[in-house]
Amino acid sequence: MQLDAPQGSAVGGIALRGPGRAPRRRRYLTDSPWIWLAPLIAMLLVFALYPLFYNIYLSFHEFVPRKRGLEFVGWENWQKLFDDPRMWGSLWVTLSYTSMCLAIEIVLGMAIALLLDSDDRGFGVLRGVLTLTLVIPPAITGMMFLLMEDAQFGLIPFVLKGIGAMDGTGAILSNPRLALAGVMLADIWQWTPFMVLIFVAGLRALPRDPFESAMIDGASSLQMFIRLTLPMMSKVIAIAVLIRGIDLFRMFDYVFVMTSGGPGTATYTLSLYAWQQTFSFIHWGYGATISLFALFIIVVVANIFVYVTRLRW
Amino acid sequence: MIMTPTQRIVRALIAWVVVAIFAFPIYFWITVAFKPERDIFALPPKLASFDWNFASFQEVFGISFGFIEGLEVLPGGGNFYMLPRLYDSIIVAVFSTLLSVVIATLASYALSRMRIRGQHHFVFFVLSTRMMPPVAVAIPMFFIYKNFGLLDTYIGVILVHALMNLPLAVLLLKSFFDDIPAEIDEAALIDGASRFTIFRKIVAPMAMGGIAATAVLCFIFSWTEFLFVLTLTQTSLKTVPVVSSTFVTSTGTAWGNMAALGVAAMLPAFIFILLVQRNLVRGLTLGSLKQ
Amino acid sequence: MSEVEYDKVAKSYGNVKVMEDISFSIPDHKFVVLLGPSGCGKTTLLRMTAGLETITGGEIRIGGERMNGVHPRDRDIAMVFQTYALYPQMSVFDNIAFSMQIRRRPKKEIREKVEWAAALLDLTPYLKRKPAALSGGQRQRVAMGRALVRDPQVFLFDEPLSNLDAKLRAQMRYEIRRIHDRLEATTVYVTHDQVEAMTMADEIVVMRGGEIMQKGSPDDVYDRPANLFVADFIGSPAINLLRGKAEGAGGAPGVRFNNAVLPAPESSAATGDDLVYGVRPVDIGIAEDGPVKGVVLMAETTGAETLLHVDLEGQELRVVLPERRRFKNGETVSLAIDTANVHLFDPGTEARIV
Amino acid sequence: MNPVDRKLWLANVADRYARGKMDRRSFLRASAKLGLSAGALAAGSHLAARSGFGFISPAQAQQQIDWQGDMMAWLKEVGKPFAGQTVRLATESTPPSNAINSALKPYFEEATGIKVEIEVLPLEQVLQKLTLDVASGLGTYDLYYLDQSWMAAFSQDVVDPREKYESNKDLAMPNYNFDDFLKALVDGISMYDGIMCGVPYDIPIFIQMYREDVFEELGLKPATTMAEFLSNAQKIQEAKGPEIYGTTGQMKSGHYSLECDWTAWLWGHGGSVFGPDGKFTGNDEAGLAAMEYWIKLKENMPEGVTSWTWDGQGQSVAQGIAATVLSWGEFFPSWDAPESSTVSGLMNATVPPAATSLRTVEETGYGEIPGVGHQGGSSLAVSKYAKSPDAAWLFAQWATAPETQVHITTLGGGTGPTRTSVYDDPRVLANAKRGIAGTTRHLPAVRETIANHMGSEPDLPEWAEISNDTIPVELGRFWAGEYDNAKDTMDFIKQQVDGIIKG
Repeated sequence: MQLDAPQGSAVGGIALRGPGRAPRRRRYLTDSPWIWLAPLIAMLLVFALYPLFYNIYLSFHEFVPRKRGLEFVGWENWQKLFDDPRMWGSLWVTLSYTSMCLAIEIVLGMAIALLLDSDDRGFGVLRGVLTLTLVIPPAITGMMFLLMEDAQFGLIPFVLKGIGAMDGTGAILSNPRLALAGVMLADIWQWTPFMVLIFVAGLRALPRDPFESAMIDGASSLQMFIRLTLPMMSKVIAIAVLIRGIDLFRMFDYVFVMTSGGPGTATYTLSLYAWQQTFSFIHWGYGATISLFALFIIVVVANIFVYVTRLRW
Repeated sequence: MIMTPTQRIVRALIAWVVVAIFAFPIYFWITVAFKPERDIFALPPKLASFDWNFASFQEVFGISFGFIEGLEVLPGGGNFYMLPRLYDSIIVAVFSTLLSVVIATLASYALSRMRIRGQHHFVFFVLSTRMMPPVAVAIPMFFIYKNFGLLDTYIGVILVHALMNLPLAVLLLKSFFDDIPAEIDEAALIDGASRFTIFRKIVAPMAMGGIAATAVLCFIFSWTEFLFVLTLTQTSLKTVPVVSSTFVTSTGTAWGNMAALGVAAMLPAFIFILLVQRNLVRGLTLGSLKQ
Repeated sequence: MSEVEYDKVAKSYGNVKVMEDISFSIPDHKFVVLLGPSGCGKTTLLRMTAGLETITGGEIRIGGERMNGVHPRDRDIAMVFQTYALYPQMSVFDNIAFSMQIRRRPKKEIREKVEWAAALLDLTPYLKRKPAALSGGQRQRVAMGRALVRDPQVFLFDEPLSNLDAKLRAQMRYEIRRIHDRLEATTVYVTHDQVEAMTMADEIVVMRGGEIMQKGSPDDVYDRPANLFVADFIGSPAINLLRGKAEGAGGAPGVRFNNAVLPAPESSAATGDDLVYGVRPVDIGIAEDGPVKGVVLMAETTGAETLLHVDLEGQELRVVLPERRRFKNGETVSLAIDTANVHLFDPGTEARIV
Repeated sequence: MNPVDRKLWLANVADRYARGKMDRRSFLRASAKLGLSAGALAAGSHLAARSGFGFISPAQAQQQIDWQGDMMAWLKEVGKPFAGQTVRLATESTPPSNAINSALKPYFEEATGIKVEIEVLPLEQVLQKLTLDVASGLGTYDLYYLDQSWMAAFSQDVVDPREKYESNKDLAMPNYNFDDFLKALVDGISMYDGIMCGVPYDIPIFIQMYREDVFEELGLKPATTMAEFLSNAQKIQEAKGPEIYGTTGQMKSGHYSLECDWTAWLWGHGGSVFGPDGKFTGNDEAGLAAMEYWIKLKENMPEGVTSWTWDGQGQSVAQGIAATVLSWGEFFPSWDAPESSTVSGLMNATVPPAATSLRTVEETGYGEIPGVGHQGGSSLAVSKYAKSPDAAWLFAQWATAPETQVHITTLGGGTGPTRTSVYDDPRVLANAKRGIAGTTRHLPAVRETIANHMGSEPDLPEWAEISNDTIPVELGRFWAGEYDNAKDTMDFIKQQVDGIIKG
């Protein structure tokens, strides 16, 4: 081993402080994060807070076609909101849609994730194929399922009628009892793979040791799943529920394309209702009020959820 | 889990069947793209026994698949000529992804490494910007864009898509940075690197996998977004989801063309996914296993 | 000059005080080990020295200059982390060269310097590899190399050997000390392993709960532990600490444990005072007719030595014999104790009386 | 150049042309260099035969169009000052818009140097775009495509074309001739409150269309009365069902199309949407008789009918599962197109069956005109906020000029011309062949229906909401079985509609 430093400038070491020059002092440890956050905050201010305040402003005004302008209406829109059976109906549809889709996508996603969580040959390909559903725009997915669920020409009623699982009419999207399920089908098809991806990733990251020792202890697969997998995955599941839940609650594309909210109001969601009030009926103030109400509900629910599940960032 | 060979085969079989069920609608959609118009509504549905043809694709992309049918190249034109729209989609998705990943990487590095009062609340606030119904964002954006001349521009759509993806990107990337031990930063700090050098030379390269996964998700969400593009664009650009409604005409829907566009539009996004599939799976745990 | 001085240093997180009023200094060129169990504040102190934690009170001076608030890179220090904190995406060469690259040193100088460090640490064949392709010991040496090329006034080590196996650890102890001797920098080394402390240090600072228990040379802390904690912490196998009462003050001083009386050095303790009697296992011998009898509980031989667990009036006594001998369990042995090496402690203050 | 290179080069040229970066002439010249004429491109393509739903094939788009008269020369002359300006239009994907966008637009652009950007969207999205444009006074669109049901809502935001025509004689197209527009149309789709809100642009209208082969086999005649229409449907259903249904519909809940079907039956039974007092009257005796009739009729429709808009309805006929239908005449050419239809050459068209009784305009409200031939016409209006109003006005005149309408009609999208002279044009008449995509053999029925059977919806600002939401949503609930009977439904609609109008 050679202990002598090479000759030359380096021997004296890197000159850090010249003699007599006071070291620079800086608040490096309490580095201000704000420079780093500035672009994000700027974006959020312009694109999130401004729309929020604008909507609050709108909710106290209404567009008057005659004047081609806004008119102050006070609390009228909010009054109308709480008295509007269509709005409450939409809220109910939105909540049932969100909760049912969420439940099915979680359970199905977990089941498929367990199925696909394998290093055997071919499983990588299967996981890859499954992600294909994600790259199709929901607007096109909606059209696709509209075609497949058509009572007359659709593949799905054709098959269901063929195997006797459905009565002769074959109507899905025009049947008030089935329409929401028909829309959900598209959502579930498209987004279950998203859940599968998240869960597979979560499963892959689980430590092996607890499972091995549980196996030695003689636990059954089901016991291991309930006692080990689920608790260890709880954080992943919570985040998946949160992110997916938010998107489900705002869902617009499928109903817009597939049912226009029908039959009747069976598939009217809050997003669609807000859209219609805003663009079809030119009630901007009321549309904004509905949007704010929807935002309020989802923020409250999400907050409770985060509190209950103790999610922390 | 230790499985017998039989169990493995059964499992593989079930897995293939399940994936096939999910893949089937895509196959169906592909057949629609290749069917003659007439056969799309045929009963019983024709799933394989029809004349495969490229007519829908030729109309949508204005090219002849002449090498197959001995035809000349067709000039583009017509309502259903969608090649420029695919190009618009790619521009918007790529640049909005870049923008949101850059902004979110900076922000989430700070959130991961620096002490911020009420950090949890700040992150929740960031997330809550994703909770706004899109229509509630679209109208105010329309007026801002009108004032700043961003209406109907690439920049405008790119900005709003970047915004839409920021909450998810920040959440994801923060978890990746949290996974990287802070000692690495400290070592570099002592080595004399500035915060930004540490970020650029050390930590960001280490989080590359996570950044790629985030990019894929941003790309997908931008690729498939509908309402913002619908509201904020006019004639100079349109992305695939919005332009697909062009096929809904007053005399019926051009299903074949729509399917052709849908199938073609799957490819760029799918290629993007395949390139980073490994990272995607790792990335999607959202770092949530680390407490 | 590169002495490190701690002057009434305090640290608190919010309302939680983790240390207060820490004052000592580390002379130029010395190898000082901060020793203590985890949570004793030694790592926090080291990180404050490096500038990775803010100092909430007092000041730290390096080479006479106040360091509070000075950026780590301006402190003329280098640090080796427990986890090594190597940059995984960079080659060994780049890891070592990073600090110089940032300072934009000439390419030639960087190369010479890295090659010098690599030769010093036997890393020359691995310069092109990524950290992931190295063994634990090699990684540790890369971390050392990264510190070496800085030519710092002060080296800081944060438990650098704790992730290595025993054999490698012994080797690296020697290497680190050798490098220190050659480079003559001041070294502050944090560990919880008293063997490392004893073998490497010029001075040991023993800490507990954010307080300094004793500061002195290895011999000092071994031979003259300031209190029960230091006595217990230093030495392996650990010192025997027995509770008893003083007896026979003046004539033949001893400490009584039920029926047995062990010889003790003279002290100010009055008969009947509670005492803690400390004697290291190596300072007890087996005599044919020693004054004290005990029953062998178990004997472990490690080849060159034999470790006996002896029951003495209900208390367990560890005895190390510098030879290989067989004992039967239950056999009665007589013990000889050299009173010169016996320490007595006040059980109340835990301070050493003798 | 080897063949592969040549193709690549051509594709590149074609692409530039399609993006408007190359004018038509340069494109043709570039193609000719390769020994290809545009005609050869078209002729060599099997696509020429393909012209289905609302769409002009690129091949047809490349056929040389022969502009008769001196309109194009005039355009070239007056267009000079506006060269370089851009005219923007958001429109529903209707036959004339598609024909202009894919085939005719380049000629206008070349003649005038004015760039035309057309945004083609589904109907409800056009409404959204216009709403924002009007509310913001932005003027991003120079031209508005106005569906007749929005007339009242936008009447203040458009320029009266007659005034425009008179005010600037330099820009007034010679022989534009406002009187050539079908009189009924001008009243029905362009007039609101004495203002002309644009020029009649397109006229989809309900006519009676039926399967000749089925009618012949069963010895049926096209219906002349409501009762006959029902009995025809019943007979076909009985004989041919369920392979072939008696009739079909566009009855998707919450969609405008459902409202269109409803008004046809309502008016056909002597009912009207509003009374002279401006109150909803769909729940009166005539209204309920219409519902009763409609219920019976629906028994002879395919099951999917309540989830179909015009697309599903059109498909059901194209697939040969419905033998007679009262619906948009613009379907007809697509049903005759062999590529997209299984009933090519088998269909025929005639006027709608006569109403049992008809209310007069005086007996209704808001300018509603009862008539079985429900029209869904639209007009082209110059926006008050337009950035290039004069260029837009030139385009609007050109797009609705007789010569242009002839080309639109013969290109084969299925449009209904809005001018008398176009119906009589020899080139249009020459296309009245059986079993081709661009057939015009249904046009006599269309013309006759416009003249004698046309029904027009009321014009009031709230109509967009009422016709797109209130009525189709409640009717949707009715067909979904959520109401006990038609009377409850209509009573509820009345309550809603009157509430909306009152504010």
